Amino acid sequence: MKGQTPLIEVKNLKKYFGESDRFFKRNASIVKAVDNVSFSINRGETFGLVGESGSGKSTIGKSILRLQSITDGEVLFDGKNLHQMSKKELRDLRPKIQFIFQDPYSSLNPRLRVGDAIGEALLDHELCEKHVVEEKVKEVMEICGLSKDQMNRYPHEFSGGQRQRIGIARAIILQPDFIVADEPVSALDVSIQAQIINLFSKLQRQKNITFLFISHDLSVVEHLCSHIGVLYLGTMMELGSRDQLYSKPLHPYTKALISAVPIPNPTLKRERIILKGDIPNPSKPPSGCKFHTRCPYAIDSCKIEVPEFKEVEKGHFVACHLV
Amino acid sequence: MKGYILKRLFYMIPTLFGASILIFFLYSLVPGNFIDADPNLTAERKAELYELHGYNEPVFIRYFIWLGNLLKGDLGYSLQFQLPVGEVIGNYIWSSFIVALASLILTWVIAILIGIMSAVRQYSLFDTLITVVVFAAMATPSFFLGLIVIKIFAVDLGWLPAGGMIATGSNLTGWEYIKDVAEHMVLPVLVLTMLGIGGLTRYFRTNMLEVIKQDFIRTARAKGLKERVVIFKHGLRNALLPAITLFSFELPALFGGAIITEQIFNWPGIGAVYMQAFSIRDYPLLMGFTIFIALITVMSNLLADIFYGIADPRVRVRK
Amino acid sequence: MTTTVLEVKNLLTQYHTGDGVISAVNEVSFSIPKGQTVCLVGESGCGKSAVAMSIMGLIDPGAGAVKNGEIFFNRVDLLNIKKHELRQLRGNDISMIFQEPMTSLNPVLTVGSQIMEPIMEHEIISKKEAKRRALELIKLVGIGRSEEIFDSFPHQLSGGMLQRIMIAIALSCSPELLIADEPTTALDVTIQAQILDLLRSLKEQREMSMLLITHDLGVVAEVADYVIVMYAGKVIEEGPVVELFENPKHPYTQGLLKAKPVIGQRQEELYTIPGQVPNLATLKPSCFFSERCEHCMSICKEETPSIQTFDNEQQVACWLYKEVSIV
Amino acid sequence: MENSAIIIKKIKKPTKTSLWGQVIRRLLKMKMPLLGLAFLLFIFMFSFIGPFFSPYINLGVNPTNINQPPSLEHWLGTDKLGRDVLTRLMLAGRISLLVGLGAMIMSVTIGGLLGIISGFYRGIVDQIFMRIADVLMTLPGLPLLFIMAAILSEWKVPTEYRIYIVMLMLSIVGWPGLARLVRSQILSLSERQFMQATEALGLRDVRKLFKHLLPNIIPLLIVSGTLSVGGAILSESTLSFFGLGVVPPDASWGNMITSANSLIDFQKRPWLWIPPGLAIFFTVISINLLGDGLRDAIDPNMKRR
Repeated sequence: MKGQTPLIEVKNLKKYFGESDRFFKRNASIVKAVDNVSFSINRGETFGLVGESGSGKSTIGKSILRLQSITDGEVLFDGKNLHQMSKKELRDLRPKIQFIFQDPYSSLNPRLRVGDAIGEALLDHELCEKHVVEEKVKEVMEICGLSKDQMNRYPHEFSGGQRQRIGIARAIILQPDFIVADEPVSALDVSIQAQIINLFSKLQRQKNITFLFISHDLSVVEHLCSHIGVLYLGTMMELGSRDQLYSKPLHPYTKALISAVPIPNPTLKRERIILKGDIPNPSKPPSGCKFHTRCPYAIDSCKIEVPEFKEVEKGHFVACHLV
Repeated sequence: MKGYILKRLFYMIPTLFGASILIFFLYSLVPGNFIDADPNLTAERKAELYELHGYNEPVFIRYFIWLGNLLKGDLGYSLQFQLPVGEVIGNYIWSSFIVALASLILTWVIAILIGIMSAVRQYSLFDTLITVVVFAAMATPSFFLGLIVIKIFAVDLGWLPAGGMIATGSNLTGWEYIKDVAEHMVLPVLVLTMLGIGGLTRYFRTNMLEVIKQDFIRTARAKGLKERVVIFKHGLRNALLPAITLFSFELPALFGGAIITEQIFNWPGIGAVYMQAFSIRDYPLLMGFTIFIALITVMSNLLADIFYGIADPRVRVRK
Repeated sequence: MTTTVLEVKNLLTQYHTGDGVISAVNEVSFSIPKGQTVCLVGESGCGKSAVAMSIMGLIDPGAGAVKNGEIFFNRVDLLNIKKHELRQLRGNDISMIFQEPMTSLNPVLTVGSQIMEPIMEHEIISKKEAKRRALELIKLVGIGRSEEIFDSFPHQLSGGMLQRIMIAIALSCSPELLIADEPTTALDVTIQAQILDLLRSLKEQREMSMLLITHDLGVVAEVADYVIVMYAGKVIEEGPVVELFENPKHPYTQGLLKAKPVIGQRQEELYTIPGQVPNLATLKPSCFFSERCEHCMSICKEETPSIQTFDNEQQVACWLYKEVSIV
Repeated sequence: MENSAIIIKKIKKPTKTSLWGQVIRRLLKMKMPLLGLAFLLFIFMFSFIGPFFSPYINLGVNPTNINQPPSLEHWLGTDKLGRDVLTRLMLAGRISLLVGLGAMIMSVTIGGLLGIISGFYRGIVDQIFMRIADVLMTLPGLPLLFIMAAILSEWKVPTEYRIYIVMLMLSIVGWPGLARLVRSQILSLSERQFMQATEALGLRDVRKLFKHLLPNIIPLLIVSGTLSVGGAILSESTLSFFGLGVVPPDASWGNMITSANSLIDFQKRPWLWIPPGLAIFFTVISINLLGDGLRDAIDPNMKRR
């Protein structure tokens, strides 16, 4: 399965936000939300994008599906460049690439019955006749753990967890090849979160869908994702398979991230790395390696030179001078 | 902040330009004018005046002449007063100004007080009462309120003069004059205040309710501060912040004069002059006056943003 | 037995909502020993924040009120003292920090002035002296450039820094009890580690008791000495942190511990607690967790189990343990 | 049966909850808006059906009993042409209410349409409409109305078309405010995640507009529309009072009050001008109460204007 071309290839993706005023050429402060990120996802894999606020993970997610324009770089879906194709071509491709949103209370139209919300894309893309849609909606609701009797209800009659299931049903009813899930469980309580995580695992197994799973919760990512990329201030710090990253993390930031996650075991004694200082202001990122201002092992060259994103072992990349 | 103001200034130009076009062509649509309306002018005299005021030029040319003068600060020449419009406005504006200023201060003081109080004591009897008063004030036709007030206070009770600025025929000076004008001012100011109080009170009440729900009010209480301090130091400051922009929107009304109230109380302000000019088709005055108000409106919008920028630290102090 | 700083007895706090009156805090009792950190843990809607707000007397009168019970703070019942007496305790002897640091400070006042406020309110002190104390507090909570921070506005600081300022404000009058309502939930994980570390060191230095409210069992394990688990307004289990994590008794606590993915201990399939939290307005006398409980028995559906104490101070409210121990 | 939970709660037969059903239920629970609604129903019946019950339906001029004070035959007395004031008040109500509703419908359609188009398509379309709206909002409202009224009276528009022109004038001054409101609502809706979802689903613009944006704009249109009727009635009455709106022989509440301009009527015959004034007052206050109630019933967290 490895030799095949990857389903998703992201090459030197850049996304800059900035108030570059055309009339009053002031020194517009440019924010490099995504700064030259590259990775690829093979068919059937679940790729995890981990990072704290301001790391650019959501921006990458939206840019890949062209829900946002990009400043530079390429996004290839099954070899086709998403940002070059015409609006018509993109629209026809939409059912193949879907998105699951974070906030259960804002991702559903409050004035549209749940059944219609799930089934409307099928109608709009004329993927099947009108009378068949209802059947498909019921079927996909069952898969997502919703009772089909609730088709005619409105979103405000559902709990957070149920709304997230509706969002998932809306995405998978189109039989997509690729789904970007942007922090799909972070707004939920632990018991509901576990239900949705299991639902994701079931979809991975039964539907063979390729996922890009975006989250700030390292334990959820470890559970669901086969490959993980660690982002900091728009730059990829480390990338590798689950075992490579969790059992032998190389980048100081990855190590700090993993050690910062509180473990529900009071007797566990482990050496904790507690980073100093705050996440820098994205419009004025530090020079050289962006992490050097908080890195406990930072040396002079970290301040000057941007570390190269090199493959230290098969499939395990890291951007750090000390490794 | 500076860039933002420059941008706003940049957008002001087309708006003002658009307003001048609209005003000029609207007035030009109205057939007949001051000269025709004057019966005792002979035919050639009228032709002469036409020539003098350039009435027989095509509309576009007349517009550019008018615009040219406008840019030179000349608002046109009032036929009725035989004075430049600017001067006419200058003479009458101050009597409108004092009434508008008095009612502005009164309206704002009362609106802030009862608006804040009814928000702090939400769901109380006081709050429901204020809501009813607010709805009533917003539903009263201004001219009708004027008539009712005159009927009760001037006619039936006879406490106050029914209209005008000074007792007819009196030429008092100094302190006497001021007392007389003040006496004449009471009813118009009362009417203007009653009209203005509704919307503003409701605005402050809604604002205050919004602010009271904020987290930092709860933090202030958690610090053990007196309720008075929590509401007035923390709450009020944030509730009044957006009101600054609202205050600058009052400027046009301050200078524009309350056309209706001045008419009802035949108060010799710029509003009454406007109505008079209207009935005798003194277009230069009408046009000059309307563009004058448009200019003030646009300026006040800009002032609103500048004041807001200064008042709100989140805008004044960059991250 | 160490003295207890706070003793809560049968606290009942009710809110009136769209579909009727709900008992957000339903006959809750617990106590906080001096110098200890007690963690109140539970999912959203279980009433843990309502407990904190009831203690501080900050329940919004328009939405609900404390209906019953007693809250003894150093042998004084907070529910029966006059309003201004309670107000003098707030921010002075009992202080509180909240979940959203970004919105918990007044945006139009400087950070420094907001730190000085409680000091000036509760102590007779000059402005100059209060400012010196404020600058000291800023250093105490681990922020450099204290002079610059003193004069800056909240929107100029990051979430982590703002939470440190909130802690500085809470500690300004050296309270005996600090209540922290989900203090790190809105923060990034590396910043959360800093804040938890700060709270732990401050607690040791100042012999201060703390009531920490959270939904994250990881945070509980890291900070707590004693744990209280709440569900649908009731305390269903409590005990010392080590015993509770090693040998959780109530099915809900067990479920929570198994449902949370833990780094380094990956399972193929997560255990899930089926269903969702019941609607508090339509609760009948029963064990509120019965609908979602694997070991549900008939009695669970009829009667609400009372708290039962075991020898090692662990307590649980569950019919499974009724006939076993006769304590 | 693997572990993903099926909802335990057994649902009775799948009832078709309707959003509007809930709105009405909430509205019926509110005292003040109901009071407003009740008065509005009364004033509509009074104006549109009342005249058929009055013996003076044909409003015949009756020189014999002019300026009679209120009496048993003429509950509100007669005016200087001997016409029954009560009947005239009813007929005037028709015109005032019609103008108010007409102006509202026009400004809601124009304002709503332009607001949606410029909010959804943005670009130059948005710039043009919003510049026009800016210009109209810069000009002082009343003078603008007066100018348009003056043009109207100069063109000798036949009186029966006059009220429709007044409606048009009021909507020309009214639509910019509404267009701005609708545009900002569309802009904020487009930021919401469910609109980004329509983008991700690749739905066509038509479906985005009519299935997603419009249903979420309707509440704003209803509330602003209701409140603008009150504003329109007030403006019409002001115009008519100055003889620039509805002119005799047509009667509107506004031009009935002009009788107060003569000193004797003003002092001695209040029954001529006070009732129409009160009619305007109570109608507009009811409209505002209903509009406010509608806002809370439809969308409790809608921003208060």
